[in-house]
Amino acid sequence: MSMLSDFMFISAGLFCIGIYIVLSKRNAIQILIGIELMINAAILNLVAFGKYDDLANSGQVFALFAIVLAAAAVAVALAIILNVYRQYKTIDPAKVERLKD
Amino acid sequence: METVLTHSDISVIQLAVTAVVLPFVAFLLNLFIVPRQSKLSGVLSGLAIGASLALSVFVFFEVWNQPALHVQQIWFTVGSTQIRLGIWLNNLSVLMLLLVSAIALPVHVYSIAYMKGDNHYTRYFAYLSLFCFAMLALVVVDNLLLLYAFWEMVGFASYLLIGFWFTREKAIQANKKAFLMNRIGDVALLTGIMLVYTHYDTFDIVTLFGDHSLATAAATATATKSVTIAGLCFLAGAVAKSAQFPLHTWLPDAMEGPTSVSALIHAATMVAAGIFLLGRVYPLFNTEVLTVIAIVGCFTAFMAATIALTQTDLKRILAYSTISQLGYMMMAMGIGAYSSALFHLATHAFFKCLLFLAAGVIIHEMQHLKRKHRLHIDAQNINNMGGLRKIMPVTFITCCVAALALIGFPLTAGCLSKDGILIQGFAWAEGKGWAYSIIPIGAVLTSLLTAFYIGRLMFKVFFGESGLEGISADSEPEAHEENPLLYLPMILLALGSLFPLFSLNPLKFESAWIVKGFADMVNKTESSGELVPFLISALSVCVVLIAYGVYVRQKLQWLKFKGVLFNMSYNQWYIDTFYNGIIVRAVVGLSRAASWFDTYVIDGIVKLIAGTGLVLSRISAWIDRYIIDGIIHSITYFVKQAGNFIRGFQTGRVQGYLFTMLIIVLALYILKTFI
Amino acid sequence: MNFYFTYILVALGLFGFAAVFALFGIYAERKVSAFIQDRLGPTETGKYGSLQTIADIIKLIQKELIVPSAADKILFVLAPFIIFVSVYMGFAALPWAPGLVPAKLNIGLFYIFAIVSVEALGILMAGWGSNNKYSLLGAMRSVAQIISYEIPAGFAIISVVMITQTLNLQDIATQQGVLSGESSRFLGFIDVGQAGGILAWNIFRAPHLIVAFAIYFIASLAESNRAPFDIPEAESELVSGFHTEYTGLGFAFVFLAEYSMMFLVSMLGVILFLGAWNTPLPNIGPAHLADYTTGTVWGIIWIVLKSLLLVGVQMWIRWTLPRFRVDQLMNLCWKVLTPLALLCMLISGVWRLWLM
Amino acid sequence: MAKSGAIGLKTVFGGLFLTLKHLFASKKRRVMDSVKSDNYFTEQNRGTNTIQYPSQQLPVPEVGRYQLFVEMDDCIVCDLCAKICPVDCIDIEAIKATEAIGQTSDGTTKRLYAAKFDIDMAKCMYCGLCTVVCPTECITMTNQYDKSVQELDLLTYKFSEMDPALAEEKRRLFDEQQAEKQAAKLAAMKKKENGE
Amino acid sequence: MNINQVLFYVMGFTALASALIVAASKNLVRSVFMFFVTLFALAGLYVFALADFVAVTQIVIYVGGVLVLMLFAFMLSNKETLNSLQNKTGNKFIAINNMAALLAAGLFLVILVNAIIKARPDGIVWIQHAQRVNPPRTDNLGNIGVNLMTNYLLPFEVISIILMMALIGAVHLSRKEEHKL
Repeated sequence: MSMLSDFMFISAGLFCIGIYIVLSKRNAIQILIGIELMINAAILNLVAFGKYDDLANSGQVFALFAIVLAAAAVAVALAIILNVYRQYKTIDPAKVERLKD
Repeated sequence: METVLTHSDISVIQLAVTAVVLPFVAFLLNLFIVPRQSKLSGVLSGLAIGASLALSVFVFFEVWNQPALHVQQIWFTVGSTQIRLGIWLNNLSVLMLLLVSAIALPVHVYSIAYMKGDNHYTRYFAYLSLFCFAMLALVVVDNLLLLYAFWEMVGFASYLLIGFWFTREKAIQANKKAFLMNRIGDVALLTGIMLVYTHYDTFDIVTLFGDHSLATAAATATATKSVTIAGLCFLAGAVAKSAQFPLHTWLPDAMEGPTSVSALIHAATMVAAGIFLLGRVYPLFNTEVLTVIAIVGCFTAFMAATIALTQTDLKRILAYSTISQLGYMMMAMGIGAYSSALFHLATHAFFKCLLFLAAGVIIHEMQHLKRKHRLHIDAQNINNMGGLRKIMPVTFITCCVAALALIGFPLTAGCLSKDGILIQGFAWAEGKGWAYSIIPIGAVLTSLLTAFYIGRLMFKVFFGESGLEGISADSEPEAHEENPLLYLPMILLALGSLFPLFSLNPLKFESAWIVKGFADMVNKTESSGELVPFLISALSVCVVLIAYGVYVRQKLQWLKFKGVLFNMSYNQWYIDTFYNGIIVRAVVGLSRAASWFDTYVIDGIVKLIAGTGLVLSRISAWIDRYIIDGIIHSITYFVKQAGNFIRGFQTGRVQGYLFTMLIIVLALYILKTFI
Repeated sequence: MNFYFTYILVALGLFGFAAVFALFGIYAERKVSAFIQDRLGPTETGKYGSLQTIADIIKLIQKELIVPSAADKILFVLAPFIIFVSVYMGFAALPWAPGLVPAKLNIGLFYIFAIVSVEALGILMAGWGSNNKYSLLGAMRSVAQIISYEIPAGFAIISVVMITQTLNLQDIATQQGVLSGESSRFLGFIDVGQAGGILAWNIFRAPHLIVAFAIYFIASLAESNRAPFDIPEAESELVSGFHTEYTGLGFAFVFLAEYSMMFLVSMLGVILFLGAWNTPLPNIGPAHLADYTTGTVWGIIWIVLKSLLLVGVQMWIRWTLPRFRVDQLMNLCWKVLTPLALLCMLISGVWRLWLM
Repeated sequence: MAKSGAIGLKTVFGGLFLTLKHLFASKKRRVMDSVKSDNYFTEQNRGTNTIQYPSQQLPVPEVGRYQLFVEMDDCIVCDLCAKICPVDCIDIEAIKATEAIGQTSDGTTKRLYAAKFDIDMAKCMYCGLCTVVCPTECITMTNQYDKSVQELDLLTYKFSEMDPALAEEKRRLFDEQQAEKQAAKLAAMKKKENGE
Repeated sequence: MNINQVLFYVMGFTALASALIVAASKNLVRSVFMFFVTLFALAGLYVFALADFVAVTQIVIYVGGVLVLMLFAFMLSNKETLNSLQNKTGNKFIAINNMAALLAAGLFLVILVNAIIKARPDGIVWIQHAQRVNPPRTDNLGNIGVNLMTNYLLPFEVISIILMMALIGAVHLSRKEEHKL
């Protein structure tokens, strides 16, 4: 029995949880976690399909790329969050309204 | 000139090279490794020069009166021209090698004591070693270019050493002056080298001036104009380095350096480099040039001697004496007394070096007195001295030997060399017309003047009463001349100033081995040869006695210390004044004119262009501000209004956007699936 | 299902080893420190005080587990176990002798490197969970330090991997001795594939690996928070860093983790650089010293001996060098070790391409 | 940078070898030598320095100034030591005797009983003033320094051998004698008054 | 149902459950640590997809890097949440103001599941082919390396540049200097 569809169900669940976190949370770091969950769901799919690509390993290779990109994105996002916090003393994206001092 | 060299010859050359390089090693060590003010540096340099001396002695005995040794290798190639460099050891080279190291060693030893406690002890010895290296290298290289390089290096080391106490304004001025004066000569020398190169197509000294050389043939046969000019250029180089008229004024000022430096460089070795140069390129000179050399030498000798008569600064007197003696050598070169010139060079090195070292000790003593009694006097002024023979017997005796040698008193080395020059001078002038005999007569006069000024020096310093009021020197109870490192070199040099080192026969200069070592350019003479020395010696003694009468006995008051002649002598023939007044002022005036031109003419043009540019830019600014900006502002106004209108649609909430997007995706999917 | 039983036995064995090592490690550390400071150390409990640690452990087990009232209880309680487990799991991939490795992993080296980095998370949990500013500061410092020093350590490891061409620790170990069957060259020139011995060790296979080893060793000191990199638990500033609030078993686990970490990094260093379980004795002509001293038992003996030697050096350094300041620590990492390690990596590439 | 690195390496290895030297020097144990010994200080630079106290002890000079001791036979209960004591650690209660009760070893006559002579060594600061003022030199400092006790009270040393009953007896005797004297005095006064 | 499958479902369940706790938890630090569990479980799932290298990379980068970074950022910035940690309110997973989000996410899940069921991924031709021709291998590490340096060289290089840009950007942004927004 193949577990490919099981992988995909898990991935779908994670993705929707990620969407829920992104939509509902009022905290930039939690939103970031939601995004990361979504990215991970995608990576899971990549890896699951990549199992059957033995020659080019495209699934795994792009999973690696995605992980690296996610890490880079997190670094930049956290830097932005820190900066925003320094300016506005809050990390609730809804409260960051003023564009200029 | 490729000669087959035996194995021992190669080792001799290697030893010679080692002798040259050793001081350089000492220089590098002192410069980079030895800590400041380390006692080690003096010992290091002394050991290096000592080793050089030992090697030089060996090399000397291997080469002297043997066929010259010569090795070469290719230095670089330009086009098809190969420049070779190498070592040429002939009689002249090894004599200079020996002389330089032999003089340098006592000076090093003396310096170890003399410079003790100086803040820049290591630097001093580094410079000294650098000088020794350059000087030794200068005498052995076989290539004019390299010779020029070391010539410059010698000058540079001299510059460093004159300005050694660089905190003294006068020392800075003096070393600048020396450097600039030397530069004039160096430029001339370089020109000479270039002329020689264009004429003979080689820099190789051996090819040019060795046996069967190009220049020998050229000078005798076809004396072209360029060769004459090249000879004059070489002469000018030698004149600058050996402080001959008219480029002599740097040497008295150079006395601002440490006295040991004066002894080594400005009395014995570096100034002799000019004479050496003449000796090296001797075959180049034709009769005209030789005559010029003789005239310059004779005049310098006479002029310097007259100046020395009235100076009061101890070191300055000696400096002028040096100039005078160098003039002697120059003159000897000019009259063809090649061997005698070199002989005098050697003997003079010993006794003049000794005189300077003695002066150093005396000045030391005077400074000691000055400090002890808190006086504000010039420690170098001979008027302040007197009676020092009792407290400084060793200095006195050695000084006497040196002074007698300088006068040319029989039984001293100076007697031999000086008489040689005089005798050959008379021989040379014989049968050439009365005008030529001015030169030997001038030489004799100079010799008498020499006797007078050195007598004055000796009497003022060592005899009579102290020039300082209320202080009798002999009441000083403490021990003087305490440091053997100070007077040991002096004793050695004093022994070197006596005749046995040079000749076993104290009366006949031809028997001196240096004279025998060089083939003379003048025919041997016998006429009046025996008479002249005795005559001059006798006259000299008379002159010394007069000096004794004047300065010790205080008789003969009719000798005026005023008047035109005195002033002329005292102010050094107004040569410095002349230089400052005419040449310096002319240069300053020229630069003022150039400055005026720059300020008013060139700047004016520039400002005019700038003003035009300014006006143009004002116009374009107006266009920019009102026409172009106007267009842009009107565009932005419209954009702004449009933006204000659209702004209402954008909340800036990412979550809102995402939510909207999700709703749309859902709606689309539902529409697509179910409808 | 028998092999599951084997798994559990192996796991228990490793835990037992870690515990016993910590026991004697602590004793040895106390003795070493005492001797270095001209003292005697523990003398009373047991002969030469050898039972002192056991007494301490019994005392720790008896102690009450105090959880501060303001602490985040779950994190606080979990943290020591996560710290220990992350280190402990690292032991799974380490080879002990030819053919003797708990888990044959293709990417064993990478696995250890990854799993050990989980320790940082445990430390953060402990620091945050304690709700104590010293703990939090210590945890932040510690994690910053561990993450920073993972970079030079990683590069140093990669420069070895580039030479050995495998991430499998057992393969890396085999390559450095007589069992490799292929030629291995001392400093890239002399073939010592048959002779084996000390010259076939990675550290001598390429000269720059000596530098890499030094970098790895320094970074491993920092990763296990040992002096001179012990600013996370600087007693004079932070009481004792992230484990300030721990008592009893929690504290015991933190300590266990620290000593296990010491052994882990030392053993990893030995495997990567110092010939793993290979004997230092070479085959010299007819005397097949290397062949005589290779085998399962010999392997265990060698690797434990070498690792203990490195642990000894760690202790020696701890009791010699003073603690770094934070800026010096980061300077050393980013301005010295990282460029050097990068250089090593570069040389490794060149070495691999041109010299091997 | 390179220079500081070189210095760093040099000092690191210097330190490491220093500690290594000490590590391997640890076999040598410190010799239990008195302070008076010439190599007392050099001994401390060699090997381990720990003194395992109960089983090893440093020799203490005989004139050590540690524990206070009172030779009660020589004490005349003059109370000078208690008065001079800066920390009041000596507590003396004297009872006057009805007659001279004996002599000290230097011949002073004793006229007081010490009902209580307690020294609280927990308070004592070892200044030694009591030994200076004692007229009979009965209170001295000894070189006993190990005074570990289980309870604080045990640090109070009681030197008086007089049991409370005997003290009470002596007090009573003295009171009686005083009363007798008083009575005699009263009688004498009365007699005088009467006589006048 | 062999032990591998059991483990797989345990992992999958752990991942989903921990992700739900991450979503539900009010305590941010705990939710971050719970996220760590999710990531670990995901790494386990990767192993089941025969991608152990990706699994280990996941641990190194996410656990060792990203999570720690998040915690750092959180501890450096979030004073409000720090305060809310002290006075914990009830765990309101289903709150009125989150209903819309919950609804949207739920609907999306339904759609996704629907789509997956419809797509029948196990029946895709190339996957069945691959299963028949060359069954999946476990030791594909070397293959990945070779592929990275040949087939995917361009994306590999590009990603390294992007990574560097991101790092420089992050460093620039988080510098202490004052700079105008």
